[in-house]
Amino acid sequence: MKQKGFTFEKLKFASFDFTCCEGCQLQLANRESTLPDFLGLLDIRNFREISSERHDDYDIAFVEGSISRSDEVTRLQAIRKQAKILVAFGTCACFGGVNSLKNRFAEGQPAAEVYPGMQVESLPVRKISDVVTVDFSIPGCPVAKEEVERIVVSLVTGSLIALPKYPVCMECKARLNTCLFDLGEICLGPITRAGCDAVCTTGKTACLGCRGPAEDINMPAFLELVKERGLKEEDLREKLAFHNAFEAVAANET
Amino acid sequence: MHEVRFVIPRQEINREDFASSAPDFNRRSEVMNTDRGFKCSITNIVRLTGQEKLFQLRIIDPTERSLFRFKPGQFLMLELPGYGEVPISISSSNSNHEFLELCIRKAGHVTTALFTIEEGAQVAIRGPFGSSFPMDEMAGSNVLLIAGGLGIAPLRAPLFWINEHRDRFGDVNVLYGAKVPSQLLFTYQFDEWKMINHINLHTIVERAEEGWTGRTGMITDLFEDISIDMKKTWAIVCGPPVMFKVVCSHLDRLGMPMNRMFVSLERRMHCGMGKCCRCMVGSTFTCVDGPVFDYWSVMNLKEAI
Amino acid sequence: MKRNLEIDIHHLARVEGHADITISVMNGRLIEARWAVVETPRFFEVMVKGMSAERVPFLTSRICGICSISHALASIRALERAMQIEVPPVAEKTRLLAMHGETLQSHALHLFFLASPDFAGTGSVLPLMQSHPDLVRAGLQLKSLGNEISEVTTGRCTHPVSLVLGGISKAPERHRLETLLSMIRERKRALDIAADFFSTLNIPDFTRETEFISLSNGSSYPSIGGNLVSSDGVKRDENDYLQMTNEYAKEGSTSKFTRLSRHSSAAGALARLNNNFALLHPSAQKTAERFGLKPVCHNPFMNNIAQLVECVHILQDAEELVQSLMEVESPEIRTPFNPKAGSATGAVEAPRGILYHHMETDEKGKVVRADCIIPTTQNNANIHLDLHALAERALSEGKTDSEIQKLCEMLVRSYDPCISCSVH
Amino acid sequence: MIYKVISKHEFRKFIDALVRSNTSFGPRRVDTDSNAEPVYQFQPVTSVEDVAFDYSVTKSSAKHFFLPFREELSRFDIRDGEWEQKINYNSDPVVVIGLRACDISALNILDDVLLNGHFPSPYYLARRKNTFVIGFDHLPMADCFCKSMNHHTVPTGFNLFCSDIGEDYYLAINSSKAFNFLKEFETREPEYEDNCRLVERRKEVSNGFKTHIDVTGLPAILDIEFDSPVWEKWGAKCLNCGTCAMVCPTCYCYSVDDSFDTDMKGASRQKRLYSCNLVDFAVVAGGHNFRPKNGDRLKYRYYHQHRGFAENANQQICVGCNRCGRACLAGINPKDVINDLRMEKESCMKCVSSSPDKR
Ligand SMILES: Cc1cc2nc3c(=O)[nH]c(=O)nc-3n(C[C@H](O)[C@H](O)[C@H](O)COP(=O)(O)OP(=O)(O)OC[C@H]3O[C@@H](n4cnc5c(N)ncnc54)[C@H](O)[C@@H]3O)c2cc1C
Ligand code: SF4
Ligand code: SF4
Ligand code: SF4
Repeated sequence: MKQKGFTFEKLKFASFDFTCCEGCQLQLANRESTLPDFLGLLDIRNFREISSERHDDYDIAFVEGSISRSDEVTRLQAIRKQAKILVAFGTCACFGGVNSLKNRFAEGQPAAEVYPGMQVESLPVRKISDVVTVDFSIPGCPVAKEEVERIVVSLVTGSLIALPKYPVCMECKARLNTCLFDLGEICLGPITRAGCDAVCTTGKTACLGCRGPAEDINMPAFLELVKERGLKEEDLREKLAFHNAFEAVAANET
Repeated sequence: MHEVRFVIPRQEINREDFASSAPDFNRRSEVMNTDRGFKCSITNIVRLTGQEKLFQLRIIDPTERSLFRFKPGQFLMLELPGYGEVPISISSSNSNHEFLELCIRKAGHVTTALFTIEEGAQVAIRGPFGSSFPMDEMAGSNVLLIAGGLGIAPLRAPLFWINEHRDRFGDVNVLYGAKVPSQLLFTYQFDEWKMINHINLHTIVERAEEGWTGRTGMITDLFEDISIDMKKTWAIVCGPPVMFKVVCSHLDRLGMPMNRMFVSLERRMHCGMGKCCRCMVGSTFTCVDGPVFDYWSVMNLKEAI
Repeated sequence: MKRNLEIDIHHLARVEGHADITISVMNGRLIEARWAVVETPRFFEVMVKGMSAERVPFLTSRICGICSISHALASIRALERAMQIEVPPVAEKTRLLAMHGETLQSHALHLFFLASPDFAGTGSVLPLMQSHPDLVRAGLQLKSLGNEISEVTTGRCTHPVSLVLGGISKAPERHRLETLLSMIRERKRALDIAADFFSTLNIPDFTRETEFISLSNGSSYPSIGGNLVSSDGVKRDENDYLQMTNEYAKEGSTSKFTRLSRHSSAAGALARLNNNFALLHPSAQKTAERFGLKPVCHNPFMNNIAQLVECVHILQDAEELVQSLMEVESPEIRTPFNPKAGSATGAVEAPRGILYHHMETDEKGKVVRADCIIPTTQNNANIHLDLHALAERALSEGKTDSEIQKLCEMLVRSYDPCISCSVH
Repeated sequence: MIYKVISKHEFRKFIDALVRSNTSFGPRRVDTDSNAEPVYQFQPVTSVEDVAFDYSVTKSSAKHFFLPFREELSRFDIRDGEWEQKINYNSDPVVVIGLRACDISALNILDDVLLNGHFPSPYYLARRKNTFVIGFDHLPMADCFCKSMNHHTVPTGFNLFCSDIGEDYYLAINSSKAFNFLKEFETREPEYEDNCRLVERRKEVSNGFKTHIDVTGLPAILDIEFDSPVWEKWGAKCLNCGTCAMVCPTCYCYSVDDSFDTDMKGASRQKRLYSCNLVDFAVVAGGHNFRPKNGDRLKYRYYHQHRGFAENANQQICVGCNRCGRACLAGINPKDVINDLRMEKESCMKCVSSSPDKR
């Protein structure tokens, strides 16, 4: 991909998954209309989901899922050693995701309940950056393929990548949705980072904050407005905890 | 029940639509072209420091090249297709109709990409935009040019102008400060300015490095070195906001009238045409009303400094 | 010459999730042939505890990135039955269409991207893009149609946003239904291309008799809810899922096992087809006949073809569903409900087979107990036994080591196992 | 301007013919909110049945027909590093039905800003020229304050404006296209009685306003109150979500980003409507934020709306539709903010700072 004055190289790409549903990796194969072009940007060195060929000379690793077993820690550390750029891919990787809901229970209790009498290892769920350094995060449950495409293109072209800093409401308004607060629901749109094109609120369900907090959010004002409207605090707590993405913010508030 | 007689015909827009407000866009009366860039080829790239490079551009189309004129102090929007557009001051002489020079610091998205391109790459420019330094009004007086860091970039155009019309000016003092000596730009031109153009150049750095024999301190320290008649002198000050605020109030104390001090403001910009509103300072557009303002106006702009 | 052979496949490629295959032969005797699920468990059944019912489908859909719609709908069905919520007909239809979208997407992904490289002798689909561009295009077209159906009906193709308790939160938009209709009609061509390609392939001729379990409602090809039936003649009510599965766990595998009348049983496209052949659309039956696929077929490799046949059926049925959804005027889409205590099972036919969610709520509508039994769990024991039989036969036929390895991989892939699902 | 009277029945036939023959948008009921009030938006309409003639106000303005939320400014076709810039200024005709007087005033203001400045915007012009605007008068909602901004009536800027005079509409026809289309339908010259009914209707509208804001001298007050504590007070509530600017009929600030196509054979420069309330509105390379605080950014929006910028002769550009106030989740609205500011101005700073609502 040599151009006058520019040199672009395919990304030596690898994709790995840990504790997750693999939905984010699946997105890599979605948006079929541009899929061949998208794959054309990648030199796939290791991607178990779609290829049985495996090489360990990748530069960039997309890591999906959260960490909940000791063998995963070892695998992740090996990936970090090899990869020049390690991307936390998806909400599980960025924040722990829904898997973190398990952490509400005493360590060992879930395993004892589901596999009575068996030895099943399961550590408290951690996000990738709790274990190794992350160079870039692509949040979303699942990730938005359009955004992923843009980010991959910018990795190839060497332009710096950035996620939107503003909240989901911007995109929600652009889609002319009726605000869910007007319908009497709590929506995390005002505090959640945009970039998903407000897909949930457009489907008329509340944003659950899978993309994590937007930049510099006004949490006190948000909590205040939920209270003022007489909406259920319990509902709010359940939503904030859903993807574990507001953990850091909540810790600051209290 | 689709009926042809009720179909609204499509209307194209044309030049006449804008006849009532013939825009002054680099003498191109065709407003339709304000979004179209002049295609340029990068003819030379000089690395100045670790952070700055000087790009030499040549407008490819000869007609466009001959049409392009600018005034010292104006800027243009530099487009790198696929990456984005950034406002950059023109850093070369406005009598040079062959090439343009842009001194660019690697700062973010687009500028980082600019640092990876090689000679021969094609970019585009829109503009020139914005206000300029009142070179004609300054003629006949002394001039004080004060630059901090990258502020020397927009100062180069007026300096070229002064050098090319040297007999019209009295004393010309250039005060130039940087953090460390290795960040001083255009050092290779210093001798030329001093010897040939009889410019009094004073440099200062905040922190000395090995081999530096010059002064260290703040830029305002340099005022101790010079004696100027504040009543007969015009000043142009470019640099980070903190710097020009300090310098201008210093000049004010020394008795220079505020409307003879000029500064170039920097704000985020996306269009260059007073439409995106990103560069607003109070209720003034940096891109059309500025970037060059006299200090009196800046004092009156809310949130300027 | 007595043969020795060790096949050890760590993290089998082109399947969803992590599994290993081990084949070991000593002195010409098969010592071990097994597959092991090594996926990390996530404990969804525990996570949902204490969660309000309306939020549950959003959580359970995250069990799996491929069959998220099935999981959402299984939970929704369980909870709606537990709290006796009636669902408006438009919502029922939309959900059914959503299931079709998911199955089409999943089948297309499996057939064209995961399985077909085996038949073409490549490591992935990427070389096929050059060698079989038409086939890959057809696959992409079918997969994108599946995704589009899911998007129109549920707002997004992975992790649905508008499937909610009581119905759907947003009706499919009319203009999108219109495009969908023309897409469906136009993409039937892609199915012909696929059928032509698959008819040239050598499907391994291997049979091992087993019991096939699926849903059945007697009037239409199964999708959401119905009776539980088996090819051995068992028939039970949806709520009696425990008797149908007899789930048990074994050390060393985070995926559990099920059994009914025999040591193992099978679920999935082939099971559905075996139990409901007469309810397939005639054109789908024709496709099946073209491949000599008749009930009851005991060749696990034919699951690939059964998926293809289902795609034909789905396109026909989806076309009718879209048309009928377009005729609806200002529809009632969601029934409001009051939380109450109750318990029930929701069974749906996920792309890989029958999926059970059992939910118990308290009077505030919070989940107090949940149980999920996943298709791959139900196939788990069957895959083991098949692997053993297949390896044994391949050995006796004198196949080379790499041939055996490939056959075993292909067998596991034919089940289209969904491992992150099975270890939920 | 030509005036006609048309029966409501005949008018529906006219609208039906128009919307069936053109891409059209009109107010439609999209939801019922939790107070059982209907929610309206401008949505595609394909027959007169789709149009909610009795609508109150749309949640979002009609701005996006002229300034889309996202719009491609140019395309670059790239081959071997050579590129060609392509710009498409043209746009397809659309009919937009149901704009209010204040909505049309907003368009007139945008005309002023985007067409009469130094650099007229061809993108906007193309859309403006190709949009057939049909306006309707209406009785104000309790929180409308367009009368205070003097935008409750509008003299120009539409193709057709309809005033509801009972059985009939009193039409103000402002374009030859509208005039020609209407020839096909039964209309009549306004009679004395129609004029009376129109005057009555206007009175009714004008007297219907319950919200009044004193905006006299507001530009000067805004200048003086640049450092007022009012900004901090309201800024503390602001969520930085940009909702106000998105629904506003006159907010037009934007952002531009370039991106390569996935096939790397092209690139696109796109504009996206932005909001001055967003955190990075005034962030420059290196991370410096010229407006780091919520209050700074909120103030800036009021500055733009109520002080005005040089390009439109420092006129206020708010038309008083109160869409921002209605949409703001934090309950920030022009009336309260401006009244607060006036208080601040018209009473002693010290006492106000310690007054009860200062917390
Ligand atoms: C009138 C004027 C003259 C300038 N002259 C020069 C010069 O001669 N040399 C030089 O190196 N720099 C100059 N700058 C600053 C230069 O424009 C920024 O460094 C540049 O825009 C950074 O862009 P980026 O894409 O690399 O950074 P990012 O931080 O990635 O910025 C993204 C976008 O934000 C906008 N933006 C960000 N920072 C600025 C900024 N400081 N000013 C305006 N827009 C910004 C641009 O549209 C940019 O594309 C000038 C700025 C102005 C306003
Ligand atoms: S629905 Fe949610 S995202 Fe949309 S405007 Fe309301 S709060 Fe914001
Ligand atoms: S709307 Fe919220 S929950 Fe939905 S994808 Fe966007 S950020 Fe995630
Ligand atoms: S009231 Fe608000 S939304 Fe309406 S014009 Fe004024 S600022 Fe814009």
